[in-house]
Amino acid sequence: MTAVAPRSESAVHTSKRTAILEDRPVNLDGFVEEWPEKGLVAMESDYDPQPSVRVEDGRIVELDGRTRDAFDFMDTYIADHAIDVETCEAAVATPSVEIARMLVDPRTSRDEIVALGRGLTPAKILDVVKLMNVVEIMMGIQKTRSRRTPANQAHSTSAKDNPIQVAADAAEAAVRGFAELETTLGVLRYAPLVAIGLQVGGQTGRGGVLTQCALEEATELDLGMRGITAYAETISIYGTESVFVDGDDTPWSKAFLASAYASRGIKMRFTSGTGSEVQMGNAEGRSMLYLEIRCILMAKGAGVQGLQNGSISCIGVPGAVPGGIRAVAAENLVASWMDLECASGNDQSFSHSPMRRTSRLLPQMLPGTDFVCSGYSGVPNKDNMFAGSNLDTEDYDDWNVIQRDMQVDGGLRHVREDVILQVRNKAARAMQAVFAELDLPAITDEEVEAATYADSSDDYPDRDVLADLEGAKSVMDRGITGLDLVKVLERTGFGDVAENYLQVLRQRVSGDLLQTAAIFTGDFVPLAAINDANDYAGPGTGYRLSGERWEELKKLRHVTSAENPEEEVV
Amino acid sequence: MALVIGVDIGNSTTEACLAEVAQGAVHRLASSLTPTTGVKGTPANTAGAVTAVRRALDAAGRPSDALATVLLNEATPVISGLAMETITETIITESTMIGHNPDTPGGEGLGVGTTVALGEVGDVEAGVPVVVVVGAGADFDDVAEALNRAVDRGVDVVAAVMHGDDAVLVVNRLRRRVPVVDEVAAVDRVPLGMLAAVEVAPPGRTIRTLSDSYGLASTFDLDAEQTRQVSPVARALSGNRSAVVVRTPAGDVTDRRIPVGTLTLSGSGRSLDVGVDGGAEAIMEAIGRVAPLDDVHGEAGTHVGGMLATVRDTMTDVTGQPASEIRIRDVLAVDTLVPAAVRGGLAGEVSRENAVALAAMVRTSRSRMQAVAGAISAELGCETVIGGVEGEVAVRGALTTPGSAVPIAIIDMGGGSTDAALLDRDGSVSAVHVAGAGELVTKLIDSELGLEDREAAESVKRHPLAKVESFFHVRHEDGTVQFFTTPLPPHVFARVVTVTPEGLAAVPVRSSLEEVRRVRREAKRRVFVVNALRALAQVAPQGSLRLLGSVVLLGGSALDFEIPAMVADALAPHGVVCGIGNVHGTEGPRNAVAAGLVDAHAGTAAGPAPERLQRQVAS
Amino acid sequence: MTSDVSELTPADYPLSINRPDLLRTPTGKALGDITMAGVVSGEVTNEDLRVTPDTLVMQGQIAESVGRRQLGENCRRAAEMTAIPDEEVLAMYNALRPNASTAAQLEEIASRLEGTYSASTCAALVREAAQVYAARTLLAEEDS
Amino acid sequence: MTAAVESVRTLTLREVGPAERGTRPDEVVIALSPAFGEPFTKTIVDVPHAEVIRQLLAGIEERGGSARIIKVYRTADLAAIAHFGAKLSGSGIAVGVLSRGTTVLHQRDLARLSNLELFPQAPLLDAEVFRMIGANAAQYAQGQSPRPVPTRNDQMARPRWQAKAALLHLKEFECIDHARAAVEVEPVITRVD
Repeated sequence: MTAVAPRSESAVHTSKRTAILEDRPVNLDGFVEEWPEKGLVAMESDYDPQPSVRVEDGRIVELDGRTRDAFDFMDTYIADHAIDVETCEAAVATPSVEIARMLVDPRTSRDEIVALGRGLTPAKILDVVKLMNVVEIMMGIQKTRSRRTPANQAHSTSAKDNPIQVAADAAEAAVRGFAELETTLGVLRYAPLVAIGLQVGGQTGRGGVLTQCALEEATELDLGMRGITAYAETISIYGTESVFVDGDDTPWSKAFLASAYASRGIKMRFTSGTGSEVQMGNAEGRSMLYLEIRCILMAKGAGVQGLQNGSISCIGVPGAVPGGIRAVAAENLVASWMDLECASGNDQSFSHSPMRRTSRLLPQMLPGTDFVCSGYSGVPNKDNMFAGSNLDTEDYDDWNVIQRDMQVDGGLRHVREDVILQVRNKAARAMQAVFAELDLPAITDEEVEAATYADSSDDYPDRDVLADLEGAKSVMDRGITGLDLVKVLERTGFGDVAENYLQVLRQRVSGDLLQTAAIFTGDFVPLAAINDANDYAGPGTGYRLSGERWEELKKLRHVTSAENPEEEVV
Repeated sequence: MALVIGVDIGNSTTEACLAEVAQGAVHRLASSLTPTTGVKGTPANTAGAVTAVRRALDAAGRPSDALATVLLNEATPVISGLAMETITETIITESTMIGHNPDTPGGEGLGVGTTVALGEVGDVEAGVPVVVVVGAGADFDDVAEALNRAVDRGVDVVAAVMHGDDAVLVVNRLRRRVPVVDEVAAVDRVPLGMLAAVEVAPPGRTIRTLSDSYGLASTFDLDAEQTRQVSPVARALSGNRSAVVVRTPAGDVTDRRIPVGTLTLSGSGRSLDVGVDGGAEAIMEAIGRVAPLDDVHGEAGTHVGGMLATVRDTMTDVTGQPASEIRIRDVLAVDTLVPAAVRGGLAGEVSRENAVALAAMVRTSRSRMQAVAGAISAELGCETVIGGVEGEVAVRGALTTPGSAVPIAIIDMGGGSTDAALLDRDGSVSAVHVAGAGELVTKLIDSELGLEDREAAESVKRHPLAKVESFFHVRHEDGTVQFFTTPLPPHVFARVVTVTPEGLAAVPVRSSLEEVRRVRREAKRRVFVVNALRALAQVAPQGSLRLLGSVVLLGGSALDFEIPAMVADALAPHGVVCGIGNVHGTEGPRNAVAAGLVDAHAGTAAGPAPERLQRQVAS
Repeated sequence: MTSDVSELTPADYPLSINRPDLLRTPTGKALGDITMAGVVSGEVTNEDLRVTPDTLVMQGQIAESVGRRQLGENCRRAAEMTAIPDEEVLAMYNALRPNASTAAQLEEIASRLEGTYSASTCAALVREAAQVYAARTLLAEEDS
Repeated sequence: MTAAVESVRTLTLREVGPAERGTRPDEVVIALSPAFGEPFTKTIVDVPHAEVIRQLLAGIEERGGSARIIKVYRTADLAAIAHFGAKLSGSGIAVGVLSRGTTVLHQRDLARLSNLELFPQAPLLDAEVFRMIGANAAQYAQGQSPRPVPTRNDQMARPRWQAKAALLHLKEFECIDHARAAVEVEPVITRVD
């Protein structure tokens, strides 16, 4: 409530123009002055350490001005796991400006700059990216992004935890082009039913979409091991030892968890972002970006294939300081440069101003990242249980137009209404069949009808929450797995959905989705930074929006036909 | 040797009993339990039945193609409907009184004076007794200061009525303490310039003057006729800790009965009309007079009419039988109280109004079990046989309870209906279904406690209560104290909780544990105990419970922590031995029908095979 | 069964398409055996839908062949962990949280990893953690 | 019921001695953070600290409770402040308040990071909410079980307030004085007309 109240009026009489400006949504956003001594500064701080590295007996004994006896556990982990001992002294000795130019210069290959990056310390990396303006940072992202083809991720959640809504919106998101779908809950006990909704809906919309349910570790891992979800993402890491410990973890516990996921064949990435440490009051006087670079190197050292970063839930902090959004772009660049899959934020309510929301998005959307949003709200923001995203369903058409205007691939496409209604209806019917077969509380025809045409959770009949929660518990108690769901779908006439789901489960055996930035094409070909490695080398190279895909993106809701200007292109 | 499985499709659960049968010998292998799919006795049951069969086969490690025969009960569709109608309401006209109970009124005693707004108090002449009316938004410090100033000037401030929750704060700041009633939401509708009385009792006490007709008479100087007129006001205020009465020319408070429609009961060749607002006792008495019931209709255009029509429509949908052929065979009416906002109240006054809850039950003659049997045969690829009416088969199953003997009666307490059956010495079986069971109990608990939360009401019904007295101990409803070594979760701190297998769950009420417990036990008594007696009386020889001998309790509610004891206590005076079934000495009160089907098929159970006994009391 | 495979290269990826011959399920089925018919008949079980240690080692080799040393190491630790039951994996993770275990408790986990599960890489990670936790006072109080 | 505060009140916290364990079984301790009242005078949304204290005390008084106020200097961590207060409270109940307004209801037997009721979004706390928090604290102290104060939520609080909250948090940290023990204070609320 208070957040939308206008600012207190000043006693001074103001002009009409000032009154108009005062009322602009951007003035509901908060802005603060920097305070570098305390780390309330984006990336340019006199209090960040100077780069240095020294190796003795095959071991790093000095890192960014600290000797080993003064290392905190982040220093130790990074020195022992992230940095290449053989190359680091030479790498750190390379002038920063030269490295920055290599990042931008198309004639330096990705392999070359990534190899050099393996020997750099956090302070050195910061020293390099500080030299780059936002356009150069975008150049760097364009080249260092690990996967050649950019992609996108959606949130599919429900304010009422309605599994039918989650299924229908997941189906729509999948058919619109998202490669990954993520959900979470209001009432945690609903998780099994909502996770089933996400998976069934996703595989109805487009075979091969990967799904995730953000929960506490034990349940999240359990749903993954049963094959009800396909990957995991909300494994948080932090840039200072004290904040890491406050989060009840260490680099070693998180590294162990990373291996645990891989051992079950489940794709996983860590999450971090600028601003979290200063938000918790323990930035130890370092800039937000310096601390985020430590997170990125910790993730790399743990051997996790990727990282979700770009401030994420702390976006209000870098968003309020000078140069903050440049720093957010820079953290995505560093994650990419360190050869990690980068799911690049744009996933939390960021600004009251539509113009500012768009400008915050462009540094990721224009160069393309592995997942431009992590994620884009595939439901109206009021249904978004991750507390709202920078983009939601109301922005679908704007996004499609920006892709077409700029000839940039943001991972989505315009889909005709009849196709959307068809997949939403089918997803809801598939859920109806699954619930009936598993003795879960019935889904009525009225609910299927509502799911077909709905926008938000308000448009659905209320479920019997008590009965649903008992059903959710029975799913866990009975040990229902992804394979059981495949059988049910096959038996109830949803053979194509069953086949898609089985293909996703089958990938567990190959481990192909464990490689960096792996996603599935519609034909179930794993696409990772190996068989689809980014080969950008300047104009005319790398991923280009052309051919069939470009024809697809030319389509919008309303385009006047050139052949017959009295009609629109369908 | 043949592998057979008995499947019992009940209102809420489908049970199966898998056994090998050879020359009359039965070797039971496994049993299973799953929720019933669809309305009992309709083709939608197939899915649940197949699931139950598969689970039992899985449990026994047998392949489905080894199965020779599926035995199905003749499940008569029973649908129950529930409705609750408020039949009294309290109405206040012209804001003569404010009878709500704020948590924290201020001061003590009685003040009588003329109502005046806070803003006007400065203009009042010295010596005039006034009741100050304080609107929304006033700060307690400012109010107290204004009142103190008035008193200093000689104004006789005798009481106050306030919008905010500030009474104690204001009184604490007054140099002369007076009674103050607060949290009066519509304080702006209190008439000004009228004679008013404000009374606040000491903590833990109730008001004495305004809740007494003669007290009101002396306060407002009323004559005998006027005194008679204000007696409803006095009655409405009794039991409150605080009250305000304003004397207005036409003010009144009434208590009226709401006509909510009549029930037309037909049976025994007669037809009787009974008004629902007459209460449960009148309804049940009328039902007794026309028993056995042939049908019941509700007055068109009333809520009761609507409810009975819905029950009939549902039955038409599931059986395909025209609505005109569907008969309501039983009704259970229960008196209850529901909290309702008082019409015309100024402070969101709540009064506990009388209401009647109704459960109705429908049966059809036309079962569609043949269709279920066909679908099961197709799904499992084996023979399916429909055998026996469930009441009869249940008795057979119950008879396997160690220590039981003929004659034996059963009571099966389910979700929608309560069933009773009797196996007599001559081998004849009588069975009856009556309306009202677990669902109605949940509804009564929900409305009487004002929970508006079915999950919480279910929990209250199913689990014993406790009060969390500290983070390290709870006091159970039986008075025992349990200690914990790790602190209990904060959301149950100081609350009345249910003790569930998953831990403690807070009951969202402010009532005491005793009150919650009383409501729970009363609800169970009014439904289960009443129905057990009612149903048994219908199957008992000459309607006499004394001739029953022993009664075995079956079904999910027989697993309840207190219902069996409540039923047993009610039956004890009739010399009836009552206990919880233990089918085959292993299954507890579950699986009686499924096991009974197998035994009947093998021809080993006591008494002749079911085909030969067909005496249905209520058909 | 596939341990004698020569070093894999990026050209082998994706294994599911380019080298299905190398892939087996934990029960020894080929990838091609995971079909809808197999699922319906009950031949394919949940056990078949898990990754084997051999496959994890192969994916690790591919990662290392494109310079992702740490991802390769993670795959090796994961290969060792396939043998550990789910509950125990979670218990070990919880024991590695800050101030959750004493030095002796961590050493016990390391020994168990090494002895019971032949998980030497995982054991090394736990021992390394124990050393750092001691230096940074992140071990649990000794007596409890 | 926004206590239409037309007149402005100021708050002075007068030190009365070291913070000690209370004996009244129904008392509530209000534990304040290092910067509360001095140097800061209002919450993140400009609710005067005088009003925060006045409404908390009014809520406690309305429910017939008694209160003591202590000020903590050695930590600016809300959970630690409130838990410290709870341990000194005769009833075991304390209200912890940060200078930016974030508030928690705590009980001494709870784990430090647990709580009875938490109000994490300081921008959504106004005078009315502080009154209700005080009333609930008094009821907990008397062994009653009040309905939890309804929590509010606002997605767009992040863009407007997240950074200012961080800044205030840092400022509060600046006021930590490890050498200074907690003290009991008496609020002197003066009306400035």
